[in-house]
Amino acid sequence: MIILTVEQTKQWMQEIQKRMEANKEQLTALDQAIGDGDHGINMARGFNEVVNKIDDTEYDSVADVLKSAAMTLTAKVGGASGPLYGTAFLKMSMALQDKEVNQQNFKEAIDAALAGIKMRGNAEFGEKTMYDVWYQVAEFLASENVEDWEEMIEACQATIEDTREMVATKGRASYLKERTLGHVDPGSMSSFYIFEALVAVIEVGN
Amino acid sequence: MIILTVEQTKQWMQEIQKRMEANKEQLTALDQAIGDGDHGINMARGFNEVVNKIDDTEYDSVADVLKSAAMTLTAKVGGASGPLYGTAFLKMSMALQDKEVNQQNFKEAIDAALAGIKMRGNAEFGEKTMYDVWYQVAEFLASENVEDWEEMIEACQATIEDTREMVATKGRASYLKERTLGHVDPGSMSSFYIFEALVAVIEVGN
Amino acid sequence: MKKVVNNVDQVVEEMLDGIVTAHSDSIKRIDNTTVLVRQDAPIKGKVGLVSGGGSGHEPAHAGYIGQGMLDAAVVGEVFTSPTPDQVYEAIKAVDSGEGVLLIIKNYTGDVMNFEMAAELAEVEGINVEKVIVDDDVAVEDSTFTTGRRGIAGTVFVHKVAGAIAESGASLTEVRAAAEKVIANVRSMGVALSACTVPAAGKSSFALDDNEMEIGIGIHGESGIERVPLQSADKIVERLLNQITADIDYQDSEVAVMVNGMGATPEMELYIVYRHVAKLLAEKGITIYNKWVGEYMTALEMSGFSITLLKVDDQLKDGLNAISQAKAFRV
Amino acid sequence: MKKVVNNVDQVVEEMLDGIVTAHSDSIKRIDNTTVLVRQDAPIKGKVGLVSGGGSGHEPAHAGYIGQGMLDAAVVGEVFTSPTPDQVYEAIKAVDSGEGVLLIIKNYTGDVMNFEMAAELAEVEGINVEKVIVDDDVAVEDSTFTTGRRGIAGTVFVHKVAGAIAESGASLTEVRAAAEKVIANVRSMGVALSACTVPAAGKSSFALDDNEMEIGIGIHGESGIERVPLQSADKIVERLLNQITADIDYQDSEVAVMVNGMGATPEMELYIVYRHVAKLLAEKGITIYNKWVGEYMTALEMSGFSITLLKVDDQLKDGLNAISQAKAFRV
Ligand SMILES: Nc1ncnc2c1ncn2[C@@H]1O[C@H](COP(=O)(O)OP(=O)(O)O)[C@@H](O)[C@H]1O
Ligand SMILES: Nc1ncnc2c1ncn2[C@@H]1O[C@H](COP(=O)(O)OP(=O)(O)O)[C@@H](O)[C@H]1O
Ligand SMILES: [Mg+2]
Ligand SMILES: [Mg+2]
Ligand SMILES: [Mg+2]
Ligand SMILES: [Mg+2]
Repeated sequence: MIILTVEQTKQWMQEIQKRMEANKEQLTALDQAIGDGDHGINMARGFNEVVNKIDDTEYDSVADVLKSAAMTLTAKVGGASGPLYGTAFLKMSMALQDKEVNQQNFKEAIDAALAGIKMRGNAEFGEKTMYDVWYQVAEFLASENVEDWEEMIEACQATIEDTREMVATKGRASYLKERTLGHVDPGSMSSFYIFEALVAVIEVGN
Repeated sequence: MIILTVEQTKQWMQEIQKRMEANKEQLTALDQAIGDGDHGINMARGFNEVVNKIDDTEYDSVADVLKSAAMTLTAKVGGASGPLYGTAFLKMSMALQDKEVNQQNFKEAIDAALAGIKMRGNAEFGEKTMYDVWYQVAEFLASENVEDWEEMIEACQATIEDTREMVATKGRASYLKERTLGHVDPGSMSSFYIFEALVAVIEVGN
Repeated sequence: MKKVVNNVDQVVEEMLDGIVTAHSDSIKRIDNTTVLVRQDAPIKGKVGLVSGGGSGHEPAHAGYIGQGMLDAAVVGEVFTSPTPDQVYEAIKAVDSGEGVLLIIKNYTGDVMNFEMAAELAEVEGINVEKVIVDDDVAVEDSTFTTGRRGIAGTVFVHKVAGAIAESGASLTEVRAAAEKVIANVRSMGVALSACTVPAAGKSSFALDDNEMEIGIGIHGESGIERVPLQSADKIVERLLNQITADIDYQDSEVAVMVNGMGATPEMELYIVYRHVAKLLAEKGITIYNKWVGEYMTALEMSGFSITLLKVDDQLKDGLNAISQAKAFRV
Repeated sequence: MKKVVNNVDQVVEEMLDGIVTAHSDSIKRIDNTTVLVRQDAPIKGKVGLVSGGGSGHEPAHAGYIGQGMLDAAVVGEVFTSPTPDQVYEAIKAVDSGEGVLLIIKNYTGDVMNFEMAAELAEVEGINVEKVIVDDDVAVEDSTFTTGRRGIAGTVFVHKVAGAIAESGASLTEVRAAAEKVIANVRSMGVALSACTVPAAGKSSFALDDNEMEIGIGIHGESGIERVPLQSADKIVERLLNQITADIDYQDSEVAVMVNGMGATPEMELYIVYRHVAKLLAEKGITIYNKWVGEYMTALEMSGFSITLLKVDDQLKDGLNAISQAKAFRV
């Protein structure tokens, strides 16, 4: 079964954009606590550009939409999150090349994105980065509950809370060491919005 | 009758110093309102130096003490008030050269100081400067009430209050024009302390 | 008040110590004074140039000492004119027999203290002339009042007079060049926040988040008017209109200075310069040369000033001449 | 937040516009990019030098463009590394065929974006090398973490690599010189107050009147430790001890930089320098040369950093070589 069409992929981007814009201040505040206070600004700018780009463009495949998003994020976000999200969406696009998006293919695309984030950022699970949330999503897609996407959202939410208890060892937050305790990782939070947006548009269960 | 001895002149300087030190913050606050916020600092620094200087020195005459004070103020205060007070005390010293300090000679000394301030600063009565207070003192010494020095203090106090209602037209405060209304002139206030200190040590009435 | 200091009463002393330690190759301090002079002063055959004022305006004035600019800077307490004896020491140290020009900013205190020093020097037979810079158009020019303040435009006076002096001109010629700059330079500033004199411990005034002071001087004082905060472009328009209303810049060439007051990021100074350039072009005024940075500050005040100097060939040459002053390398 | 701006989303664009308007004689902007390059780039026979990062660090990095220093500065959003395509444009614009060196400060974002650009350039057959500056001793150096940050010491890398490149050296030689600076330069900073990213509208952290952040970076972040405010001398001691504990400076000569973070008056920087000089003398370390001023800022943050570069003959020559960069004239 196709779970994501070209149209839904475009909607996914729009749903992400809405969430980034709505939560811009929250993400920036999280980044002010343990980073440099630009994450919300970066995400809103990036996904606004993505939506501008894809709104005006005709696409033949989901892979093409994702590639367009990847290029735009890479070129418009900057910072740490720009290359990381750019790479994640690019790897998804590459994995879905010439394929329809069914459950299995989507799982492989997320695995590819996860590997891409790791390749670029060199982070492991539990280092208090966005990697944690993508890892959680990949885990979920490999599990048996894969029909109940609400459960994935809950797992992501739990992961975000887990980052609160972690000491950052990658990215800008790592300079603060123990002082990062008690703060949610901003990149994990923005990744959460990406998957929350996904669940809002994806065809599941049936 | 001698109204001011060498010893009393030294005490006068000490009494001034005490008042400037005690009211340093008040004078600075007044200068912050309509100037650049250094008047209390300037006055305290200047009279501390005067006291240091005269404590260590033997003087033959009141004129010599005043000259010492004048030189020290000129060399240690700076700003507008340094040259003005330096000139005032220097002119007093010159007027008292080879004279004992009786009522008449003291009056002439104050007249000379007043003329000196005017010569340096070019101010008229009513321009919201220290000139106003010195003018008031000269007026008092020319009057009939000259036995009752408390009255002089009251007249000075009234003048200080009058400066509150004036628009400054000389010195740094003049840049603020109407915004100087409602604020006492800092230099008038410090001049008041100079004369309050004088009354505390001078031999009057009898 | 948060400052990187040891003792609020020693800030000037320790700053001078730091400057002299850092720049002993080019600057020396006259013993027991607050006077900094060129290492090679007095320079034979050259008119000596002395400027100065209270401290807190750094890089003014010590930053302008060097070949092609000042011979000496007299440093007072924070925002307090230096005393006559100090200025006198500076005059003596830089006089090579050709005479000395005092560059004074028009503040009652500066004028009185420098004039008293000039009197002392004349008694000693030193030929002293003075010029009084009053470039601030925020303040009304009137013979009944103190007149205009001297602010950032003073730096152009240092530069041009310094160049002319370096060329071997006479005291009269140097003075005339300085007067020409003064006649053709106008400035105006704005503050977004005040600053704190170390020994005072608290700032002179407080501005709300949506307020600014228009027409400020360089001593942390309030300006002539407190108005709602506006966009960079609107502020620039306001300042520039008042400046260009004052003398006729039409069809002329100008040197521009956008001067930060201490805490304004360079980013914002360039946003200001951008609009200055645009408005001048609209007014038919040509920018001959420009300086964007911190040249005449008020401690950590946030805000800026704009200065326009109308230039002719002599002033252009003066601006272009070599300067080794560390805050104004040309 | 009080800033001299028009639109918080346009600050970088308008700043670039201002810089290019002001310095069109020496700097040009590549159309539709945020890349500033030397007016005469690419320079035949010379290795190209590209640096950059987020904006908000002015005069870094555009102020270091010029003969003897950088060929290009790539400008990101405030405190946000520029994107790969922008860095790639810079590489293309400055490559004369001799190859290009990227000078990168060690931040995850900077490293990733510059590396992606290098990959793009390599595909096009441009010879690209990179060095990563990590001078900040406040941060632990470990292969398991992100490692040390690059802060003000980067300016010395620009200077020396720039001088070597100007001399006609090969990419390998220029890179080796840059690596030598990196191996010998250490820095550490302190903040007395935070700064505000324009688009964020409020500052990243708040410090009480009696607090400071030790070990800050240059992006307005908190430091490694919040401690009670101390005297200038004590702060200097703390920073200098941590720096000199890191590599052996004993009996060596150093270049010193006392760098203001944006809002600290020059007066205070000289008070700092004074004590730096005293402590170094006590430690038997000789000051070869020094820079006191604003070189690598964090908008209007108040505070400073100290940098020590241990110099040998090659590095001395590199520091002494002519530079026309407007923020680092030698
Ligand atoms: N090495 C890394 N691997 C994975 N994610 C990372 C890494 N470094 C940083 N991140 C993520 O990036 C987020 C910060 O993004 P952003 O604020 O946009 O960039 P910057 O740190 O350059 O300002 C962090 O919250 C974290 O989730
Ligand atoms: N032209 C003048 N004539 C007389 N008094 C003056 C004149 N200008 C200033 N003053 C006095 O000096 C005082 C300010 O002194 P101070 O703050 O020490 O100097 P500055 O204004 O240089 O900072 C004013 O309050 C005023 O009384
Ligand atoms: Mg960030
Ligand atoms: Mg005052
Ligand atoms: Mg003063
Ligand atoms: Mg960032």
